[in-house]
Amino acid sequence: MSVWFTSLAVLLLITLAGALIRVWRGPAPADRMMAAQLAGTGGVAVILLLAAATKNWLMLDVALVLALLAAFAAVGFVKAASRNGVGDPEADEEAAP
Amino acid sequence: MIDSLFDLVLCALIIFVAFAAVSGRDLFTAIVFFIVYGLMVAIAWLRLEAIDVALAEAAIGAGLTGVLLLGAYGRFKNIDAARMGSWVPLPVLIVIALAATGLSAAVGVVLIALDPNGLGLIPAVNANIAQSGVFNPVTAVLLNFRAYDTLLESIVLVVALVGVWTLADNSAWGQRVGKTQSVRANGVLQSFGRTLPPIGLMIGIYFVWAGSSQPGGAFQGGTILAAVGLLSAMAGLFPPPRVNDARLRLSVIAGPILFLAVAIAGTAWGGMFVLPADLAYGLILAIEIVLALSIAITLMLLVLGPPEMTETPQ
Amino acid sequence: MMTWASGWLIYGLTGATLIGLGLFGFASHTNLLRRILAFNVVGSGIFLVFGATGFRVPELGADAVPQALIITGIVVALSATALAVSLITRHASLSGSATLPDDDREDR
Amino acid sequence: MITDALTIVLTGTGLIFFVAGTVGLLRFPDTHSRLHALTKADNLGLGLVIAGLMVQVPSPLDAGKLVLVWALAILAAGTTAQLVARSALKKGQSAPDDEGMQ
Repeated sequence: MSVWFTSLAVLLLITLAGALIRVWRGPAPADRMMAAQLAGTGGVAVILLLAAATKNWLMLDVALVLALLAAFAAVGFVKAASRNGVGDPEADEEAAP
Repeated sequence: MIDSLFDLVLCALIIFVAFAAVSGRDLFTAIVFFIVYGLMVAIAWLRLEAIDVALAEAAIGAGLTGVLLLGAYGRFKNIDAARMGSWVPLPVLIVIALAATGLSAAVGVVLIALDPNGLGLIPAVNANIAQSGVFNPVTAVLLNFRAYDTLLESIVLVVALVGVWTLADNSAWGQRVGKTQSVRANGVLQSFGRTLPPIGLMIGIYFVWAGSSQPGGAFQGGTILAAVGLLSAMAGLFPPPRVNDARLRLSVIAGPILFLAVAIAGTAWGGMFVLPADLAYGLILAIEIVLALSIAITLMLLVLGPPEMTETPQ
Repeated sequence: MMTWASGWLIYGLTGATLIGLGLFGFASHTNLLRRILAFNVVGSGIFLVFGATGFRVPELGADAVPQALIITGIVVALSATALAVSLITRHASLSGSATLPDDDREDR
Repeated sequence: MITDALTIVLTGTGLIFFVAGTVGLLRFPDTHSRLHALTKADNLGLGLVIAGLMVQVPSPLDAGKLVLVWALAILAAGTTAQLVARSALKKGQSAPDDEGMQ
């Protein structure tokens, strides 16, 4: 089973590399951000598979942290992209009908 | 075999992502790659069986540093393109590339020359772990064997915060830290900011508590608590504190002060930081809890930046 | 020759590469935010080299001393980064430039 | 034996969803359709991997952590997609997409 899990993790890493091509190419900032989000979810899956492959289940804690903070970059992104740098897209929609 | 393949693919990815982060076409792309980079490095730490480090890297690399850099990016929006900087001239670039390659090669040669069976300080830690009061060797090193480092680090955090605050404009002094966040009431962001903190709080406290026997501790837990506080602030759920709030300042220095007090009390047993084995567990736990709180608040304030409120939040 | 296949050396050499990449990035951009970012790459490269040396004998697990020092280092790196970012945004808001005066293209 | 077979099927299918999400991300023509494709695929992929591992973990605490990871990932994906899509929509109306800063 360990070999199966590690092989899956390798394939998943290669898939992530595909997502990173979209981060590189863009073109919109939103594209880059969403591709990074996919890389984040994939990274969580890689960690889960590593935990299963090594039977070191304490690694789940790291996956937990990454899942908890998965949306942080996106929140930072929409803040930076909003008009005043500290708003959110919805507040902007209200302010500029 | 398959393990080596995994290591090679992961390392190739790390190097590619790092390359993209330092030489990406524009600043935003570079920042996004840097966030992905933190994730990849966290996986590398797991492969080196350093779960404690992976936790810290995941919380800081994927959480706080990304928000910090994206926040700075947002403030650069009004700068015209001509003043956003560029590459240095090509001849200089070539010299730098050669120097950097040489440095990498030198470090690589040193690594290869290293005794492949070197044990480092593993025997020393194992021999003394029973006296440390905790079962997680990393926590034992952080809060007992090398407590000096940790104490100084907690002071570095306070000094960095003082540094950030001194950059405030005179007119903003006494105001709330950071900028006024404008968020639509009960919108997506605010709902998310309400849902996540209870879970994050639970996870952060779990890490602080678990740190004595398994990966976790004041830094890992404190960083997660900082991230949770930061999210609540960015979601406009509570107004950021004022810089001259006495309780805020007290909570920033409480951790270092308790730590220092315990260190000095150690002189009664024979020297700075000498923790008697039977009291060590209780002392370490007390330091961990207070320190985690101070670290959480300090890191949150560091990311929010100096006070620059222009209006009072409603 | 077995050492070439061992995990710690792969990660150590990756760390060495990251140090060089980060140094290159640090010196090759005039944009200050990009310099901070590159500096963080140097830092994590050093951490990786250090951490890898603590994992030379996998049967014994990872050395706790490098791990503890690296955790300290990661947190210090974040606080230094936060201070630098504050300095840069302040500089940018006062001067309208994301670079140091000597590097400003308009000044040349 | 049966649990191992179940794990292999579930985690393997999970990988296929990750691959599908990445292909969508690379092949779809515009920002919003890419967003649409990927938020579904990667969460299903992660969900299947987690389902496959649920039968492998030794303790209920670890199983709880797995469930929590999935719940957090779904929450994060939903929030991210909403916020980024709105932000991109706004950008699309007011300015060209590719406004790189350097």
